[in-house]
Amino acid sequence: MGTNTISEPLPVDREHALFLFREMLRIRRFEEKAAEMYTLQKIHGFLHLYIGEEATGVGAMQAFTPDDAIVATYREHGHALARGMPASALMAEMYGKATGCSHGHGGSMHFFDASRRFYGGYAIVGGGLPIAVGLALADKMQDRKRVTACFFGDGAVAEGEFHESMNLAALWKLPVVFLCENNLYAMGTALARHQSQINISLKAQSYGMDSSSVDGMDVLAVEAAAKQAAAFVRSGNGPFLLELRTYRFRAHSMSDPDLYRTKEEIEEWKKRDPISLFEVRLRDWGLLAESDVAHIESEITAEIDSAVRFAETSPVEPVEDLLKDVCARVKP
Amino acid sequence: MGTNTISEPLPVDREHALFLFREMLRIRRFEEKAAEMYTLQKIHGFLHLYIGEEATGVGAMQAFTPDDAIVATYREHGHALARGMPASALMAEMYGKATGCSHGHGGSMHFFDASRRFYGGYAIVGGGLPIAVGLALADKMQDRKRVTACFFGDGAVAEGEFHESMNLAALWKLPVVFLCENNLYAMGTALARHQSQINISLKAQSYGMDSSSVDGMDVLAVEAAAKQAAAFVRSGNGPFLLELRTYRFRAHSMSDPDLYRTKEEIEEWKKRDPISLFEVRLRDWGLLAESDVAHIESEITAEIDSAVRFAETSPVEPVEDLLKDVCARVKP
Amino acid sequence: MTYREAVRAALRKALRSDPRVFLMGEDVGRYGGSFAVSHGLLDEFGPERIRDTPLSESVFVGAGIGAALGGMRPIVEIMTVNFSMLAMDQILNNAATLRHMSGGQFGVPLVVRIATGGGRQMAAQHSHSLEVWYAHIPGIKVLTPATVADAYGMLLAALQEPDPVFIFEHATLYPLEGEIEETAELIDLNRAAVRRPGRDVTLITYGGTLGKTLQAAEHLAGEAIDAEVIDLRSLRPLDTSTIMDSVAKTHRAVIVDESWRTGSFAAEVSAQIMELAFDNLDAPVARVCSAEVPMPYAKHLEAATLPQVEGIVNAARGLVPRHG
Amino acid sequence: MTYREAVRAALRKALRSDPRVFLMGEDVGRYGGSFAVSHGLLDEFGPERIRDTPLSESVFVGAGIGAALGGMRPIVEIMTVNFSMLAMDQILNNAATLRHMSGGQFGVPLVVRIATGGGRQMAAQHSHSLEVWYAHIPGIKVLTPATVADAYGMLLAALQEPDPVFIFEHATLYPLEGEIEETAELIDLNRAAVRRPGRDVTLITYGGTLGKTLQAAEHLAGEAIDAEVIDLRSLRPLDTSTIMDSVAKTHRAVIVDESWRTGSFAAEVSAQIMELAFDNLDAPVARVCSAEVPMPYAKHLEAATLPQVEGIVNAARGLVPRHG
Ligand SMILES: Cc1ncc(C[n+]2csc(CCOP(=O)(O)OP(=O)(O)O)c2C)c(N)n1
Ligand SMILES: Cc1ncc(C[n+]2csc(CCOP(=O)(O)OP(=O)(O)O)c2C)c(N)n1
Ligand SMILES: [Mg+2]
Ligand SMILES: [Mg+2]
Repeated sequence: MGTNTISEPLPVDREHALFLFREMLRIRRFEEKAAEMYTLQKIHGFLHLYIGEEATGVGAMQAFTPDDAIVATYREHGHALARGMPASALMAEMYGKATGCSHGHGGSMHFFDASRRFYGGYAIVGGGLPIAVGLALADKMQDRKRVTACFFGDGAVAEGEFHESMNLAALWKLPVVFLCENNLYAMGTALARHQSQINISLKAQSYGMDSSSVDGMDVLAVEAAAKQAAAFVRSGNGPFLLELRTYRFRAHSMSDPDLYRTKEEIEEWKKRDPISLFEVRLRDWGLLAESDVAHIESEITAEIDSAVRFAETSPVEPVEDLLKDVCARVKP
Repeated sequence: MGTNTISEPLPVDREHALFLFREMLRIRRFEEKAAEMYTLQKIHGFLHLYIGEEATGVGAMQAFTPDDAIVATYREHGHALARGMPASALMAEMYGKATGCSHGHGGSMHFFDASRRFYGGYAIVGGGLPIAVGLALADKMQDRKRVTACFFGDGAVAEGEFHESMNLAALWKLPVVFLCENNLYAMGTALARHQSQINISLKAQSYGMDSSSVDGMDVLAVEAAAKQAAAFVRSGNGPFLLELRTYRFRAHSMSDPDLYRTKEEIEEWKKRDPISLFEVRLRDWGLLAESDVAHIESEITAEIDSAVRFAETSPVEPVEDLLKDVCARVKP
Repeated sequence: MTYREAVRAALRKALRSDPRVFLMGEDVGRYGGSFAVSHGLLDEFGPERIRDTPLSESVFVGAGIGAALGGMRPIVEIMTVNFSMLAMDQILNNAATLRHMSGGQFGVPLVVRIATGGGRQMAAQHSHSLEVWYAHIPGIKVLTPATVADAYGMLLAALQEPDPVFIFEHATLYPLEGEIEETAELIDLNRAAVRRPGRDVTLITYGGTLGKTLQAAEHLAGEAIDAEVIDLRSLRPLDTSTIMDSVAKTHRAVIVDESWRTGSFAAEVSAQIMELAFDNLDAPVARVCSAEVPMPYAKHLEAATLPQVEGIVNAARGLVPRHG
Repeated sequence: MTYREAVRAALRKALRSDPRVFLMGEDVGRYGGSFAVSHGLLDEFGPERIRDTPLSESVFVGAGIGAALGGMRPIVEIMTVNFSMLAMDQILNNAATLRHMSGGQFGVPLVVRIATGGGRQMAAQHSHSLEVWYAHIPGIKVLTPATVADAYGMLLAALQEPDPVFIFEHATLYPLEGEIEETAELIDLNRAAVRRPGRDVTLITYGGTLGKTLQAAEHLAGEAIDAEVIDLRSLRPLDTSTIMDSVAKTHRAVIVDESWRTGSFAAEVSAQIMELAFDNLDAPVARVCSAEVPMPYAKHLEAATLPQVEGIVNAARGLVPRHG
């Protein structure tokens, strides 16, 4: 039994707590299935798993409304699911089917969903930041109160596009929440081998931008920090840089031999698995029973199995349509 | 008569003082002549004058030995002269003659001199910084004790290449002295309109790099600061960012209508003309007599007149040699 | 009115008629534009719609893409095509791919204006013609207005396109005098124009070399060689039928293109004539391009690098003797 | 030995024999190279000579240029040609211009290795073939090793060049098996190779499509069409004489090129055949290129985008009937 006593109120209500727990678990199970399907050669190309980082995407996404815009990277399964994109459309995309969220044109790295203002899936590291700046510029010029959430990794911080985007967003006070998912590695290159200054949130100073860092393994802490950042940006103070400190449990991609870090290091971090950590706290607080977990697991299994069935049985886009989406057919 | 009394030693000896004074004046007169020749259509293309900024180039150049490397921008007449390149070769270059320092291939923006390790003359803003980083990398890998001086403007600070270069130089502790000549404008865009954080030396923090700022109108202060920076870098501490605060008295280039700043602002700054300021102090200190100035002026006039004669009478490169320097003719 | 004024007039008209339109780039505002194209627009439309950017080609082009995704109608100005290399990632990997990559869910109605070309002694970092690289990219349109009327009309038409349009303004054209047509309907971006009809040889060009090509045609007329001059106007899409109709008539063609010869757009046109009009050819298609050298500063060297009237005349002459 | 091992063997040999040589790029060290090309080199040569860089394409390519100016012999690896867009400024405006711009005072002995091409379902930001853009640039050399022997020999020869050399390694070739020749003298970088002699039609290609082209030739042989296959090997400089000699014999040619059709390198080759061998042609030169679409992810769509054996065979067949 834990430190909390009846006297102190819990930091989260049961419904929301179970929701966050379920969201993280959905992502975990979805990606485990994706990895399985990759080894079965149902999925090809690059597959970058988010396993271990679920708390950052799930926690952060709570700060954004359906009106807000999301810009992500090639490691975006978690963001897409947390944004509400159906698992079936994502699985079908990775199968290269016409029913995929990008009609099979993008695959794992390029998820899109106009109806949810999910602007993609950018696989040129740093390439999504200028897009986010532009989306925010459009909102500002049209006096919309919405914000743009821009996710990127620690490796992207070294790119010139990070610097140019931070400066322009701050200079023009644009409503962008920059969310750096610092998992300590850019592929095989450790943070200290690609950043001369490893404190990423400190870099906001160069742009007169506000920033903060948070434990990316604690979903409640991430949610709180992201809501603060989003509120700051929403009320017209300009952009904000939030560093989410996390860790990637799996290899960079399915083709990564993972030679650059020790098993011990990975095991150490797994002790801070965001899902287990949260599960323990919820049990601690008496918000989660054994039966709840079993129930959630079975619902998720059902959802993912049907996503796989959907992907398996969906048609592919006819080859005749190869050039259909290169340019618009009719002017808008 | 000034604040100094015989009791206190002067900060500079007469010979060196006259040298610095002469160097600044040479640049001023050289550029006045270049502007004249431009209006006479002897010189074409872009011509960017350094007038007003002479103390930064002259002061900074004192910190570097012939073994060190220099990387500059399209506004490099002052740096080239201060580095010891003959006025005749520079004037001939602007005339497009074969005797020019770049054989007439480069013009005003692209001065080069291998014998003085003057690596150019880069006209893509920010484009010289990666080159400087590479020169320093070569020195470090070959255990040479020399450093690379990299001059650039405040506008370059917004470019991604600045960010990438600062990070890599600091990460690998490379011997680069980054010299930012902050003249408060990038063409017609004032510092506060292109930088969200206008304190440029502060930006070094993002890279864990040491930095400082100095009054770029005070040649002795610049010299001292540059020598400090160079010594720091030379002794293996990695790169250093030195911000030189100055002002451009002339338009950005000969084709600039100069609509973006007031005459008053310019006049205010002209009161801090680095050459007059220094002249007053030297007289003050009793290091400079009326006759010295007249003598120096006449020597400079003679040098520049002969540079013009040289340029006028020099041959152009034969058209048959057009492709001669595209690739090396023989392997080294 | 000059070419410069025509572009400005089109900008002004677009800014007045569509609140979504704005202009963004280096020194487009207070400075008045490095080629004075946007002079005066800041006063009329204010800093929200005439945006001076920092020196950050990648982000201001990328922000143009994002703003277009967000419902605006951005016009981005890149001072010189050499600088556009710094934005090439955003152009190739984002602007051109987003519609297809998203399965048609997103479009990027962005217009980018880029000054291009040599002839002003700007040397090796300010003088090239890289239109052919842009024309290689599926998903975008590439326009090369060579007349005052096109400078005006193409910009307005480009602003109605649902996909990214890149407009190349050859820097030597800005002082060019001409007329614009104030018509309600938009001009057709997909058609090349026959600028001079002729029977003996087809001279095909675009952008900055149209003037030299027309001069060459006049000169050839003096030698009783009747040259037809085609201005491609758009490199992507390319109007092949106008080219092939002309070649079917003249049976010979010279392509004049300021870009370096190897991998020039002239090569593409030559290859297409080969593929579509081989049996109509009485002589091999010739190319007049720039010499393969980074642009030299010296006037005589730059002149020797660029296509010139004499070279065009000689190339045409070289084909015609084979005739009849 | 595989193509991957051949590149590694050349790297190892160069690193052992020349202290000025070093390798720099993203994840070339601890990760072992994104295509495992440099696997093991960090252990043998250490982090000073096998340098993992931050994600900063512009500065690590620019630093390669600077290090070359400073007396080193850098080999820079760019993971994928699409990423090289981020370094295009350094490549076009600095690497290619410095020798000429400086009046011949400076040279840039830099080697850049770039993985290129499609066929692995990497979609629209990892799969293109932009060799033609590089081949357009004066002042550099552009190599496209298509065999294991060339993967080895060309890298070693490139390291003796006084100017920048860009080597494009098609990512599908890394597992290719073959032999390398351990010769003292360097291989000739300026000659194309006839990979299969033939009389009826010349199939011209380079890089990743050599294999498909040879398969097509075998297939054509079954139809009694004797195809000659030319591997260009170097796109800049281009060995036109080998091409023209072959066309003089076969009188017809098909160019196979994985890049997008418009502005492809195939267009340049076609234009040159037009200019240098027009009278030898019995049929228009044909091109087999990639469809003009950002590379789709789905296997069947990617296959439909890329040149395939069947398309090459059809193109060749289309020319030969005209014969005799
Ligand atoms: C411009 C660019 N360079 C290199 C790559 C290859 N690459 C893909 S992901 C990656 C590491 C990115 O690390 P980080 O930004 O920390 O994101 P993470 O993968 O850790 O989530 C690299 C080098 C790329 N996709 N784009
Ligand atoms: C990449 C790039 N973008 C734009 C330009 C056009 N341009 C030339 S100089 C300049 C301003 C540079 O300002 P700064 O770096 O402060 O140097 P200064 O001219 O003040 O010495 C601009 C915008 C260029 N040469 N390169
Ligand atoms: Mg990371
Ligand atoms: Mg400045």
